[in-house]
Amino acid sequence: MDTGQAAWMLASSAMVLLMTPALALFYGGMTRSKSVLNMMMMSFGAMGVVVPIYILWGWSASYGTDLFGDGAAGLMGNPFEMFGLADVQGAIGEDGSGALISVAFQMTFAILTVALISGAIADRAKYSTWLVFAAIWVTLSYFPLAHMVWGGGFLSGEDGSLASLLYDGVAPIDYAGGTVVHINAGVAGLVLALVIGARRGFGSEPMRPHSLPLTMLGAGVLWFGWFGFNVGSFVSYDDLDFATSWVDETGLVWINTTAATAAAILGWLVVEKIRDGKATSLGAASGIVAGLVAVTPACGALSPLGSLVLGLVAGALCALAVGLKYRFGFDDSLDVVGVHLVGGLVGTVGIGFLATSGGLFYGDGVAQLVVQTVVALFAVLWAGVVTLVIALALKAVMGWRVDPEDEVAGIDFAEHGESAYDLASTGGTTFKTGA
Amino acid sequence: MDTGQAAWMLASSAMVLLMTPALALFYGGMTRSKSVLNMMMMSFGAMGVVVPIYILWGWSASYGTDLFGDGAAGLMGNPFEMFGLADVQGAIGEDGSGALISVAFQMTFAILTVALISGAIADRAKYSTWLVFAAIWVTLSYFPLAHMVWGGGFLSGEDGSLASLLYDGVAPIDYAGGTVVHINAGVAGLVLALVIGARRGFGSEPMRPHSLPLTMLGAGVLWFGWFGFNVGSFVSYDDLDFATSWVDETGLVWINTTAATAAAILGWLVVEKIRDGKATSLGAASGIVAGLVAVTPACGALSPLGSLVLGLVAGALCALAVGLKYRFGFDDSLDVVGVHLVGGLVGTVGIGFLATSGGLFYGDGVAQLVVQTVVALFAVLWAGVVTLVIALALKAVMGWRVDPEDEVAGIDFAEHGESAYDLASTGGTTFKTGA
Amino acid sequence: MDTGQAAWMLASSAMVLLMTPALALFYGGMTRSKSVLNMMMMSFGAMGVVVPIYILWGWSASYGTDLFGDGAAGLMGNPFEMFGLADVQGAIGEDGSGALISVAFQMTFAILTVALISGAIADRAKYSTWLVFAAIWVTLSYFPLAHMVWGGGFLSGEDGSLASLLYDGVAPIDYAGGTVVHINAGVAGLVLALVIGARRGFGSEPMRPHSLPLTMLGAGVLWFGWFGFNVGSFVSYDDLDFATSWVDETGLVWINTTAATAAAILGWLVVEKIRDGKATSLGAASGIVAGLVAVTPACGALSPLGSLVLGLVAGALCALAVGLKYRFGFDDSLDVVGVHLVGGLVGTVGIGFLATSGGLFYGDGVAQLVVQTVVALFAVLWAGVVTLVIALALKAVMGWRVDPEDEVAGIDFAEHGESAYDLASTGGTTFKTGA
Amino acid sequence: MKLVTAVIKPHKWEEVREALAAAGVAGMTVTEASGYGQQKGHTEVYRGAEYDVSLVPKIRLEIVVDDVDVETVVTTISSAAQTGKIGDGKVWVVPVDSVVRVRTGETDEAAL
Amino acid sequence: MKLVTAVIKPHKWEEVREALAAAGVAGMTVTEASGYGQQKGHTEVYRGAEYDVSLVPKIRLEIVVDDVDVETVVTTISSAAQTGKIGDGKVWVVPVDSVVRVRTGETDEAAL
Amino acid sequence: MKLVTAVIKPHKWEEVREALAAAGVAGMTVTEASGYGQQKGHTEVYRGAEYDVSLVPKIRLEIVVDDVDVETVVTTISSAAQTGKIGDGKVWVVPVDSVVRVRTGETDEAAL
Ligand SMILES: Nc1ncnc2c1ncn2[C@@H]1O[C@H](COP(=O)(O)OP(=O)(O)O)[C@@H](O)[C@H]1O
Ligand SMILES: Nc1ncnc2c1ncn2[C@@H]1O[C@H](COP(=O)(O)OP(=O)(O)O)[C@@H](O)[C@H]1O
Ligand SMILES: Nc1ncnc2c1ncn2[C@@H]1O[C@H](COP(=O)(O)OP(=O)(O)O)[C@@H](O)[C@H]1O
Repeated sequence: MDTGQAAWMLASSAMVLLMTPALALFYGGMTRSKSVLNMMMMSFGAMGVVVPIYILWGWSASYGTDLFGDGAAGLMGNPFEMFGLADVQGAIGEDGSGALISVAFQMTFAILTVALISGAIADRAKYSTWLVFAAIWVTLSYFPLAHMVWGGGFLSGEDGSLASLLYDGVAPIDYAGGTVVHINAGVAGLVLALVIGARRGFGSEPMRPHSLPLTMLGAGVLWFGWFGFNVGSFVSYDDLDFATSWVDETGLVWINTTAATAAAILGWLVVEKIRDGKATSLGAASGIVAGLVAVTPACGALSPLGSLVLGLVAGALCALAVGLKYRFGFDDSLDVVGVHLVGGLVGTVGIGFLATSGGLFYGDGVAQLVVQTVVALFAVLWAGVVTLVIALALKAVMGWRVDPEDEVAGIDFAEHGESAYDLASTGGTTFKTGA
Repeated sequence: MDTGQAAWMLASSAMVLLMTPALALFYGGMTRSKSVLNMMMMSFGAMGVVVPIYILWGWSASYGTDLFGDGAAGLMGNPFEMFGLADVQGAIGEDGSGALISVAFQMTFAILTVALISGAIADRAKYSTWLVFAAIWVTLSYFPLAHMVWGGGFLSGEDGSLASLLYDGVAPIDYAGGTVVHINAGVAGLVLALVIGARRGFGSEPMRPHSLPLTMLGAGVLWFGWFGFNVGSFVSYDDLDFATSWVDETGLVWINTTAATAAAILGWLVVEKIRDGKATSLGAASGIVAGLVAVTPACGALSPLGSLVLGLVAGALCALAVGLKYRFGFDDSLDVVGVHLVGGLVGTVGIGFLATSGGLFYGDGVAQLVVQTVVALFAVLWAGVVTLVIALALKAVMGWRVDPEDEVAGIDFAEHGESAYDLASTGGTTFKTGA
Repeated sequence: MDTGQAAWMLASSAMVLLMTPALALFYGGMTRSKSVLNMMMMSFGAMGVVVPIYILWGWSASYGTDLFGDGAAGLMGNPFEMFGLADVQGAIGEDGSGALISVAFQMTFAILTVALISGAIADRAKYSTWLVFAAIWVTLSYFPLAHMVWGGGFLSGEDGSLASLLYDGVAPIDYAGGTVVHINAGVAGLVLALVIGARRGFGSEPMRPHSLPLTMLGAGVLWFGWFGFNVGSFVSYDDLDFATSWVDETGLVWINTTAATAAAILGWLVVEKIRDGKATSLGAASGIVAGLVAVTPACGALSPLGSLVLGLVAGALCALAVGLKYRFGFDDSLDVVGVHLVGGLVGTVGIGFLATSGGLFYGDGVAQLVVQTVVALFAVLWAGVVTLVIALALKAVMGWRVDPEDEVAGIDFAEHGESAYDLASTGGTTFKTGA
Repeated sequence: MKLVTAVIKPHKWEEVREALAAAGVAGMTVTEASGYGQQKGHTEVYRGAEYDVSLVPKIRLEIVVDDVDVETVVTTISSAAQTGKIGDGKVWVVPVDSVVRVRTGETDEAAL
Repeated sequence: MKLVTAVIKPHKWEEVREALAAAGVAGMTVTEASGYGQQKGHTEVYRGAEYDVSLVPKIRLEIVVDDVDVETVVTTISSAAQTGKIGDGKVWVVPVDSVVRVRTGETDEAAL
Repeated sequence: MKLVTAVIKPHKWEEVREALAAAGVAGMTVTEASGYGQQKGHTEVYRGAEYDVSLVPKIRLEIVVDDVDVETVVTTISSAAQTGKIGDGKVWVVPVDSVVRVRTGETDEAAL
């Protein structure tokens, strides 16, 4: 890694770290004003919990030698190999390789993925249970998938991997985390929503966003941070027919990221205009995220025109998908499923159609499409089973729900002892005592 | 482009992209709470519309071969030459040239410029008309000016350009967009305000900002993003007597950007203190933008001390200029004219006085000053005529104004079906149906 | 400085500049809604005042030749040597050295440090007095300390410095400003709070934060900006046993910054959970800042595990320290003492225990610990005496307090003629006249 | 005519509105209010400083009704708003001299 | 004395205030309110889920007046607040036993 | 029974609450309000445009009391809320026909 690449990775890492507070704003604006702090705290708590874990065993479990077997194409890295980042440089390369910068970068992905899930369980989950869940889930669902996809494991293109069993030489493509991040978080959100149950009044009481400017701010900052996420995830593919150097590939990834996102805004707004008669600001903010999600795995494999198409489709499909929860009656409160699972699937599978090298639409047959689909399904399965086990165990041991009365009065007070706003001339509040 | 320069350009592009959401906050805070979403949506909509256009024909129309004539010093590039970014690398340089990064960077400027205009027409414009306007205006006013100034066209220093007709060898200076971005948007704002007409109650009803913290947040983030805007716009001038390398010039541009902005805060606040008796937070936020606007064209040509002077003057003049709309009765609602047109003129013309190489105050005569002034006037003219034609055509075809009752009740509901805030314990809202 | 390092420094400078608006949000959210604008304006005003000063004499006073004596290990640089940044490159190195980028970077530190102080005097200080204070204090307390610590002065490791008098060859470590920034600002805050006196109703009337989402937003952006602050402060130590190149050291500093911050969130929340029964969002936001403060001086000298320990301790101690103001009755309104002074001391002294090279816990004896402690105490002393003199002089000459009635009605209107929010359907406001 | 003022728990507003609509009440004026009474508020903690929040959020309804409807309206509200827990609120009735409908100038019964 | 309570459209507040000032009314208390009546609210859509917003923003004025001024005040308000469209609001009058001006302790007429 | 309505300065709310509690008043309903009267608002300036803010923030209390307590309650409020400066507010009393406690259905004196 030269200093220029290192400079961009340092910036990228900071930008991805910023995405978690941005997500807190994006989600927080969508909740009612009595539960915005809890919503934001689920993200901030994820930062507190995941970072120490990542340093202790997360990097090792993701990028260490395969835990079982002969060290190839497995399910998880050895969490003790580089425990506490012991000798990271020695383990993966010589001095100056930027190994520590890679740790920094990857750490921020783990935090964000956990935080994404919280949108599915707004307003009702015990904070302590959430924190414990975060710690266990990142260990058992995130690190393994990161290992499988990026660490040379079962979902990579290595010998012995799933893809290699299907087609020889067709590696799955997941540039920045369609499977590891979005499908993973989306499935976890769905499972948690089912295990924990709906908010009191779901589908009957109004639960409209308490501050859309907060949500739009969050969406804007997420877009900014996502350049770190995608463009920082440079991976050297051999067959890119468009970009042939770091400078070119990063430029292409940047443009693709923006193209898909802008198109997804349009896609979402068009669906709204047709279905509801009005194009909303929440729709625009949601379209941004949907587009970014879909282009995450695909941003290095598409042309800008392909990215426009992918984004348009993702925006439209996600706009339709957020209605599913009412049809099927699961309270995925802030649409983790509708946006991240659906968007992640659109992107991961869409590569099979749109990849300039390997895509069906480019005349390269169905091999890539099949590989992408199978990998996506495997990720769904993995995340589903692991999350279900953790969620049920925690339900039995700690319980997931706050007291129903507290839920009605507002979880912010019940769990955090605070109210988000005091804009009035009096809050009828009395000072009692200093710390 | 080496990896270090590429790293900075990638970061810069992301920072400039962030400026559009930041502008949405800056503007949104200044509107009344019943129209903040529409205000923000004009920016977010610009992102959705301009990006696909830029990819399809925007880059080509800006930096392609001159559309008419022998390909030199013309008015617009050929929009079909690199349609869809076809073969961008081949067309403008070899692999590794960073051509795609330049596209990324320039694309963000086009978005922002369009979004800037929206401040002039707050609270009253049909959203559909705005989106169509954005698409046409960026094509007919922005791309041509970008081509003229930066694409070797009529306002560059090339043979056959306006400047070359006046003085041989005196190239106009517009480092990061005083003409292309600010004068262009400022004039467009003025024309739209005149064509569309004033808000109901303009000049009689109170229309004070609904959230100044939002505006200050926007101003702060705009400042941050502007480092990408200015410092990312490295252009190699031959005669810079201060900075002699990339590392030095970027450092100088960074310092100048900050110097002018800080001085403009002071300039604006001093005018307020004298005229109104109080220095306001809206004044500080506005001073930031005024300073950034003025230094945009000048940031590579001045010394830090010259930048302090420019900023001070720009802050003070813009603070005085925002009152013009009441005197002349045009409802430039959020002062696009007072800040961007006036600031852009101060910066563009100010170079003629303050440029360390070429400036009148540095004993280099009036040549630069004349060139700068003429170029600025040409930009005013171009933007004025083009915008007027588009605005009148759209008035005839689609109409510009929402229903007067909707304007009073709030455009957020009328155009987007949403309200920005729900801070109350009840909103008297009933859940009707899921999607 | 190569282009890669320059790219990162440019980004870092922009990120640190963003920290001041972020601080304005962080602080602004904690005040009551009637004084949020004044709180934010103290930060924005610091930007307006400090930048011109820094350009004029700040850089020179920090990094110029020692003002007195033979030019070694002194108390302040010569403010006239590079007045107006005259010939900065010539004075400190050849072209391409990035000298101007260093100026840019250092300038942002001076702004932030001044802004930090304002938290101690929320809701009650005359704005004009604050601006004058900012100008004098940065000159007499900040530039000298910057010179002493980073400019080869009395608190550096140079011959004749304090440390060299104690132990030969043991240089004090302050990577990014534990003494210069945080102890300095923390002590100044304490002194100002004492000189100015408590807010009316302190300790009896409720003064709860008016918008915690604003505070959390501020904390998130501060974290982001702090990567510029810490990771941009690369200093070449000879004996780092962990990082051996720019790429490695920056990676390490990045990780350490994040590790300490995450751990401090946990530390703060655990104290709250035990003491108050609930883990709050204000606690999480405060923990972030506490962790960042503590790791500021230490981020280049610790291992990631050491950083986790430091952060945990800092979070917990600061959570306890914010109660001191009620015990001792000084109104350090937003806990500049509890967070910046205490956090700065924890970090500066903690290095003596935790430095992988020199730390007591690593078997390297007490030399580093003694040096760190003595240097910290000297900084406390310097800041205390200088601030006291300035504060008392301004009290006599200009006065510090606004009218008591204005304080009750809200300083925003009294000093700035504005109100922060207008969310109501009517504000009972009448338009009087345009500018 | 009488003015019925009711102070109820916010999450009961929807039910009360429906019950009133069923009872034929077509108009009312609603304000957000805070209640102070037997129902206790809660304690909040900010950086260790404790605050007693003594006021509890309530919704306040005002309905001008014909004398004959007073009984029905009061009963409808009380039953719809009842949870049986402390803090359910109060309903009080005040005499009204006259009412005007601004749009038409109609007065008294015709104005309702 | 009487208490005149008026519920009007928010954008009419300025006109009503001026008309009242012209009619010699020097004081009043204003609250934000929401109205429910013939004037319908609107529908909002968030991610496809529809909400009926049944309440409409209103301004609520309270003016304690001398018996002799009641007629004037009511008429002044109704005409100033009238747009002729549904939802213009109501004005009602309630008897008042006594008034105190807190600052001076003056009562009744002197307190107005 | 009577309904005592008081409009006071916001920063006096705490003192009034304590005085009322001392006087045995256990319940009340509070709304935020804005006052218009002799106390003048202020002028705000946004980008040079001046606005007169004519309304001043107030707190509005409603207390239903037994006839015998009216005097005490009114006096308690007026003295606790008094600063002697213009804008201290008003207290007015209105007759009440009946009160219901929603939780129990108790009426009149028992409902207070
Ligand atoms: N004397 C009163 N006058 C006016 N409102 C009252 C009075 N007492 C109580 N209230 C209102 O009724 C609400 C409920 O009263 P509270 O004493 O808490 O419970 P409950 O009515 O169930 O006994 C209070 O929050 C307040 O808004
Ligand atoms: N019975 C009532 N009691 C109190 N306020 C009422 C009543 N009916 C209507 N209002 C108020 O008057 C407003 C206007 O009433 P509405 O029926 O919408 O139109 P209009 O008065 O023009 O017929 C309502 O929004 C509500 O605030
Ligand atoms: N006629 C009135 N009816 C209702 N409320 C009034 C009336 N006059 C004044 N008020 C209320 O009393 C408050 C104080 O009145 P103001 O005239 O400013 O001072 P003071 O009562 O000290 O003479 C006003 O802000 C308003 O809320």
